[in-house]
Amino acid sequence: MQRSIVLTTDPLDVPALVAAGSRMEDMGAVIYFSGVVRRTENGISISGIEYEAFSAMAQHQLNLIIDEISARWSVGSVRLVHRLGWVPTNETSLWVEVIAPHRGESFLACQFLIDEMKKRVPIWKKPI
Amino acid sequence: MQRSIVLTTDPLDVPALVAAGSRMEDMGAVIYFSGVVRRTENGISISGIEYEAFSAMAQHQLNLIIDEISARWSVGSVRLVHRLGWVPTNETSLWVEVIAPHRGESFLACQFLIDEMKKRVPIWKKPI
Amino acid sequence: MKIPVHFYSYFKDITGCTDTVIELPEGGDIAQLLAAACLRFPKLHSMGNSTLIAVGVNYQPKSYVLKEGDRVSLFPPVQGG
Amino acid sequence: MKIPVHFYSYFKDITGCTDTVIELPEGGDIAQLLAAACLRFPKLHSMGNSTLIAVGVNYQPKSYVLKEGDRVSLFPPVQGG
Repeated sequence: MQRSIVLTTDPLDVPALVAAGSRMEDMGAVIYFSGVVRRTENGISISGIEYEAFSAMAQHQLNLIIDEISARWSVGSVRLVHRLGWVPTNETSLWVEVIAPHRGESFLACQFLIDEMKKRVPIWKKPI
Repeated sequence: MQRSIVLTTDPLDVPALVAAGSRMEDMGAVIYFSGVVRRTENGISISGIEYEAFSAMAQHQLNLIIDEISARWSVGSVRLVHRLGWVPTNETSLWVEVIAPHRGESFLACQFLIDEMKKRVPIWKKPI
Repeated sequence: MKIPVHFYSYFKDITGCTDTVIELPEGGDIAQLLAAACLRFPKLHSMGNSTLIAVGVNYQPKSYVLKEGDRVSLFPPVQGG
Repeated sequence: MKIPVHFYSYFKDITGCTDTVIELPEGGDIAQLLAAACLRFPKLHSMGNSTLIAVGVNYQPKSYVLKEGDRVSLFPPVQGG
């Protein structure tokens, strides 16, 4: 299985990420998910979110989650990019690509990746 | 809610579809799903799929499904493009964009759209 | 009344045509139209309940009462995506 | 042995620092390290069980026995995405 994990303070160029997408033989389902910073956080108006990470551990924990994905589902590729530092509202903080032979697996794996990330990958956000 | 339904015999240019994506205020979750023609269908090697549609009814039924989505979930935009006619293996036959305030809604709405499409939208495939 | 009937997917192979016209008495319903179609195209009978039925762009049950100007479509289970 | 301890997110505000060093007897475990850290930074105590604990890049339970060279990280619940 292909995998890629990037933690970066650069803005995410989603069309470029899609255009550079994994080209894979005999994979029937491709999901891209983008998480975007909203104008409100817990009902309070914000101008953006400051993301902090313990990067080495975040990389390691994301790799463990992807190991679990590859043990549970037939998946051809997982790519994840998380932006760190200051992310203004309406900009993308998280981008995920999951490629699998079938749609069901691709949705399950994509949601598992994001759910588990939110539980155990050491990234924190501070709305400002 | 924004919506767009396109049935076309042209190849789908996914990066261009993403780049032309709906820009929406205060939407936290964007999903793109691509369905790609696989090399095998029910265990038999194929060179592609011929898609046929009853187009007027397909458009209408897709609109009914999107009406149901907008009644059930808070969703900002649904775009769907289905390619018809001959689609060779490893090319995209279906592309969907769902934009919602939150991730949970975006995944539910996207899966509902595709599940219901496969039940009631008059499009048929003939693997060749 | 004369009801145009259109076929899609392999129903075109089963019937050997893309469309036909079926004559029904006023007040005839889809069940009667299906019976007449099965007489004309015997292979259609074997499709049984897997036949999907639309009038215009909406699905309709067999009890739907047809009227002049209705356009009926008959087709097998759909499978887009 | 001297164990370096790093803080992340608002644990840096609570402790007023990004890292410290805590001295423990050989065979000391994370529970002992936490007790010593709470003595030095009393506000840390109020975080209770919401404190997450890693040694290196892996989560570890309070019973984990520390050894020379371990690097401990203490932080609040994560919330990426």
